[in-house]
Amino acid sequence: MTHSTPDSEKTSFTLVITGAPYSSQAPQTALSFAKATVAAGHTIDRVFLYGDGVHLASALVTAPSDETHWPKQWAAFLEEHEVPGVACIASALRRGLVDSHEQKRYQLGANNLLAPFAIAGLGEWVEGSIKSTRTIYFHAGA
Amino acid sequence: MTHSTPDSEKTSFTLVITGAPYSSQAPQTALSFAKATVAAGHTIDRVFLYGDGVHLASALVTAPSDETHWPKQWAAFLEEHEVPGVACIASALRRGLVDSHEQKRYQLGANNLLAPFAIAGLGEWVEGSIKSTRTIYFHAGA
Amino acid sequence: MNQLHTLHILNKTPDHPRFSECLGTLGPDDAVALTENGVLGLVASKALGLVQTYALESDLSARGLSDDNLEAATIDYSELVNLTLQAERVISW
Amino acid sequence: MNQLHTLHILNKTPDHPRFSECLGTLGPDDAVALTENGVLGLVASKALGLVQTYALESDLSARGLSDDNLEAATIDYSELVNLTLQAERVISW
Amino acid sequence: MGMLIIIDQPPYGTWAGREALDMAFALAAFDQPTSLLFTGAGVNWLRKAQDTADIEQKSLEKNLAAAPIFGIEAILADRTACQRYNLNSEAMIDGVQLTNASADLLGQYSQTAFAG
Amino acid sequence: MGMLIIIDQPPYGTWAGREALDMAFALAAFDQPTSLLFTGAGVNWLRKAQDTADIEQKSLEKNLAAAPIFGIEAILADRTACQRYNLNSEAMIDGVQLTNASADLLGQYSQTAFAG
Repeated sequence: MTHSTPDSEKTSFTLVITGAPYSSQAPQTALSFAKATVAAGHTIDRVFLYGDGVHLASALVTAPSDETHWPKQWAAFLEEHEVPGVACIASALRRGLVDSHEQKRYQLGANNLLAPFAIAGLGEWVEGSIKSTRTIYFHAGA
Repeated sequence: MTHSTPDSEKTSFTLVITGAPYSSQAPQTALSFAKATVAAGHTIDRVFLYGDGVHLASALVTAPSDETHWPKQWAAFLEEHEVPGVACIASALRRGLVDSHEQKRYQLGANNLLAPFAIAGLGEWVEGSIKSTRTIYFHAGA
Repeated sequence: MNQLHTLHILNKTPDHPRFSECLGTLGPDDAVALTENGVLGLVASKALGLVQTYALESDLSARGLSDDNLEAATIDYSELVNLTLQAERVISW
Repeated sequence: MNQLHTLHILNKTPDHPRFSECLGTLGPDDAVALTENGVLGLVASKALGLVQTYALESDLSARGLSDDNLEAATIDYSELVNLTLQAERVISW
Repeated sequence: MGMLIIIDQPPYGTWAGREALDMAFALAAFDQPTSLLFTGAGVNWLRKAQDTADIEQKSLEKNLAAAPIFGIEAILADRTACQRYNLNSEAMIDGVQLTNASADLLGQYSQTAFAG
Repeated sequence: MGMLIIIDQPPYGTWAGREALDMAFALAAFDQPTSLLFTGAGVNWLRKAQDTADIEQKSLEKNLAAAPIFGIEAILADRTACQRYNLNSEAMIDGVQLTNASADLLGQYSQTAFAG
């Protein structure tokens, strides 16, 4: 859990989003930050969705036609830059966000996880906070 | 929009829930209030979910085995007492909550609305706030 | 009949801006019903006690405050329902 | 190399309890980056200005504050990324 | 009488105020007498020249400007909150009435609600 | 060094503190040195005799009691916040160290995080 200095060979980030889209500004602030990160030549190791942030990975969001569709914007960014996007499994299950695996496991009527997001445990966050140069949190404001 | 006094013939409530389960205590406080309302012989005209409160109507929530499943608890209450439960359509679409009708309309891969909840516009809330003796709001705390 | 002018249902901690907004609009014939985290106002807020104050027993118990000597009448949900009908209007903060 | 000890990213309004919690933990070599509603601290908080303060230009503009004579250096996201790397640690409030 | 919708959160950082505005517009659409009260940090909705291009959200200043057209009776702002946020009349959009968020004010409305 | 997880919201009203505790337990499970700091209204987590039967939530007092077993190094509480919430040592659960949430304290940790 030691930090590299900025002049180290490879500077990398883990981004953690805990605020939901269309409720907080967190996902959009995080996306602007993420774009600036890759534009500066840094690596994003992983984007981790926690708490209400898991709603960003919903495949069923329909944004009004004159509003930005934040889940799709994020999904496109993750695909373009091959960044893993992970929703915390405990947060996701409680909030009704499931992939096909969890759908079967809990015998639910549907799944609603937007690709390329995946569902995984807090270990992914722990790993990010150990290995990345910086872990930056994007919480809901107020 | 005038209020009846408590001794009027029929005393009725509209309940509005704006806080999400597993994020705020609002749905559980509202359910305790609703149970006390019917126990006292009053009528609940309608339960209206607004903002983050629409997540209460998710059919895909999986609660940990040692935690209460608030969407199912609420659904059972609505069915037992034949109370309409309505999620605001604008709030619901933005937050990824859709019924089969909206699924078709927006060509989405699934639907996730828990019966007996329905999706409708703010007009349902306006009607409630006009006709019910009292409209009580349950917001997320902090 | 309606001695209670406005019932203020307050579920925010005393540190939340809406807690003080609520206190700033209390009239002499109003009452406050503390619910959820709002019951913490009984151990931290000095401005309560100017009007009739109620607190939900279940929320006090959950937060370890049920045995304290607090300046509020403890109520259950049935009494909260009654209060909303006795008041001319109800505001949920 | 690391003159900046801790960068505090603050996105809450000055009325939010976490705003004052943040201000209470500022050290002399720290800096504050105001984002989202945090930029409103520049028109309402008297406690800012004790440490180096930055504010996101896009959030200032959205809130009609970009032309004001504010006590903060305006930054874009690229500069915010740099600040997170210059600091020894980053705390998001 | 009529209904008072209160907005006490600033624009853009959260959706609560936006959804409160939708409630007010819905009431007005059903011909219910409706007013808006901005208080606390919510008074920052009333600042002129909001430029939201870079945060990719709709300008709420424009949304709010439509309030009289939709039939909202009054746009009220708490005087103390405006002072706290250094919002003087020059910086404020047109059509706002300064007032005090008080028991007297709330007593003029049959119902009062927040969006969240 | 190590990681400091801060809880500044009371239990039960929101899930933020609960999810912060899960973060701390996860770090400890991966053998990362981890401490918890309760500050602001969050110190109300530390009050004894929480009886949650009537609100149908798990007792977080019991969850927190497991912290040392899971390998959390220290449970810290801000002294000023405890005073504000009238939480004296008799009313407090065992094993809590009083401290001041200050630049010096935060400077002892390589990373500091909230759950939301």
